[in-house]
Amino acid sequence: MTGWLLLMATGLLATIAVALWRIARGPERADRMMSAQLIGTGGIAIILLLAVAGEDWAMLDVAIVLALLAAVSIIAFAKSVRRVGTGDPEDDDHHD
Amino acid sequence: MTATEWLPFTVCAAALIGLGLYGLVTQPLLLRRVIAFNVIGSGIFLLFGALSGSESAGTDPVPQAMIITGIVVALSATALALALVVAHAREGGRDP
Amino acid sequence: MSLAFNTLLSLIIVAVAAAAILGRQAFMAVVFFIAYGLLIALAWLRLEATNVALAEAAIGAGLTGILLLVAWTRLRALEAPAPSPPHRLLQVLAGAGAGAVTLGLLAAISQLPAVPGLQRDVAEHLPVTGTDNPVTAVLLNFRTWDTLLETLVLLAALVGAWTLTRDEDWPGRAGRRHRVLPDGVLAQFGRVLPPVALVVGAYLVWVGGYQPGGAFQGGTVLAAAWIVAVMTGHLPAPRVDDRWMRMAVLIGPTFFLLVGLAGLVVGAFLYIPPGFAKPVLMAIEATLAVAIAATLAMLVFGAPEQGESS
Amino acid sequence: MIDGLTILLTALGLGFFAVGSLGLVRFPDTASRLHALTKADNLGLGLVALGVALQAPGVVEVIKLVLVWALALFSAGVAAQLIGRVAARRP
Repeated sequence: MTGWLLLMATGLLATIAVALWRIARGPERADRMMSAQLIGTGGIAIILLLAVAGEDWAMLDVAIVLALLAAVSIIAFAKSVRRVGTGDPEDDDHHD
Repeated sequence: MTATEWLPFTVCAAALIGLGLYGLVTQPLLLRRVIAFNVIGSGIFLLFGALSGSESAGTDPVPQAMIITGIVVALSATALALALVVAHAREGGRDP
Repeated sequence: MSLAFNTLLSLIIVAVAAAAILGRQAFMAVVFFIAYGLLIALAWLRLEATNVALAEAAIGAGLTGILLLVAWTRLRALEAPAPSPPHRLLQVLAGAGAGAVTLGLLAAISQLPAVPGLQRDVAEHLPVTGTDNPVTAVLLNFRTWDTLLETLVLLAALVGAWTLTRDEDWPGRAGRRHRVLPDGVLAQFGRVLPPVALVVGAYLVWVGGYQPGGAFQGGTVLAAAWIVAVMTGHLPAPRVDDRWMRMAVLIGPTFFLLVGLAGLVVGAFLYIPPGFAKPVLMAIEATLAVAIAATLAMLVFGAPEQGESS
Repeated sequence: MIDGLTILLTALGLGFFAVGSLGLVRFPDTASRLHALTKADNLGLGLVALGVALQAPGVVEVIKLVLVWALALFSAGVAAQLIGRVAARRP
């Protein structure tokens, strides 16, 4: 079982490596940020597998923290879309 | 956990320190020098952590605590450095 | 299988670091660094250091990435002139020097004698420290000096960032004013996330007493709650001369110093008598978490710049 | 029996992640990559979390797993909307 879980975790690492290629490639900033998000989700899945494999359930807290802070960095990214950096990407009335 | 299984992280940490040093010296953009500085820092932490494990008695909490302290100090330095980079650009300064 | 996983992870970490350092675009470097922090957190889990993984996930991957994104946005708006790349010779020399450092480190490591760690000593004295988490015991009892000075470093960084304020902006609200559509997706996000972060942050501070967690990890998540509330326009950032904010920032180091001075009465500076250790440590954890949350959030908000945003 | 289910679910989860990252590489434009990605990786995480939940020693761990997945789903949904707008309106 442990071997299987680690095998799955290694497979997830490989998918992360693929997403890294898209960060490098772009072309849009949205592509790069999206790939970072896939890496985040994949990393969280790896942590869940490692928690079972190592029977160390405190690792789940690391997964929660990562999921929370990934959400915060998405807000920071959404802010960075406009040059001003403090607005709302949905706000079409205030072009800058 | 055997020493062999941690060996990749030891090599990885040494490589990170070298990479970070190279970036710190050659990178013309100040923002990216801050990133290089952080890579050096995490490389040093990783080296410390990877070397502190032993086969029998489990992990050593003293390096762990010192690394957590180091992570917080690195964040403080990063926050101040980024504030300086932004202030430098605000005053119209060219990067050196 | 374990070795294969660790090897692949190490390779990916080095590749990501190289991309963040050597690539051309600044934004790409920032995104790579965010991914890098996550991968380093995974490495800490493999090194059986869950406490460090938590700190790295919250601080290294999370907050540092947010600071970089915010700084990148500011720099783009300021349109700083592009610097010229360094001389070819410097690149070659730096490459040779960096390579020598890496190889030298590896050579030195291979010569290291195997020494037993301090885990046995820590385990032996754990009962008198007032906590069951050995890392918390080291941070708040065995090596209290480190932790006290660390909180002062955080404070110094905040003061340093504030000194960069222009005269006409002082003392205003921290950072710039955020403007968000009241019923947009971003505002919705800002309603859901802070309560969850508050609960998770408080939980992490609490469990730091007996399992991975603690004031630094929990405080960072609490800071995230505040940062989200401000960035999504639900709360204004506090003024830099706000009394409550300043009390929150100072309560951690102040309480810590008071404990240290009280220790002087019964023995030595920062000595915590075993009988009082548990309540004292819990109080230190709680006050530190509040101070860390406030300081980190203020560092992300930045020095007052409200004049520009209108 | 339960172990078998965990093996099946984690394998399925990995499959979805693989499909997601394949889409990230193969699809021609930002908008379609966004679509492929947000669905595939969150389904993948859900399946892995389900497989892991079967091995959980207590209710607390299951609650944490649900929280992790809910957070990931929620922020992926929001990110898809916000990033989608950015992709739709190239500056």
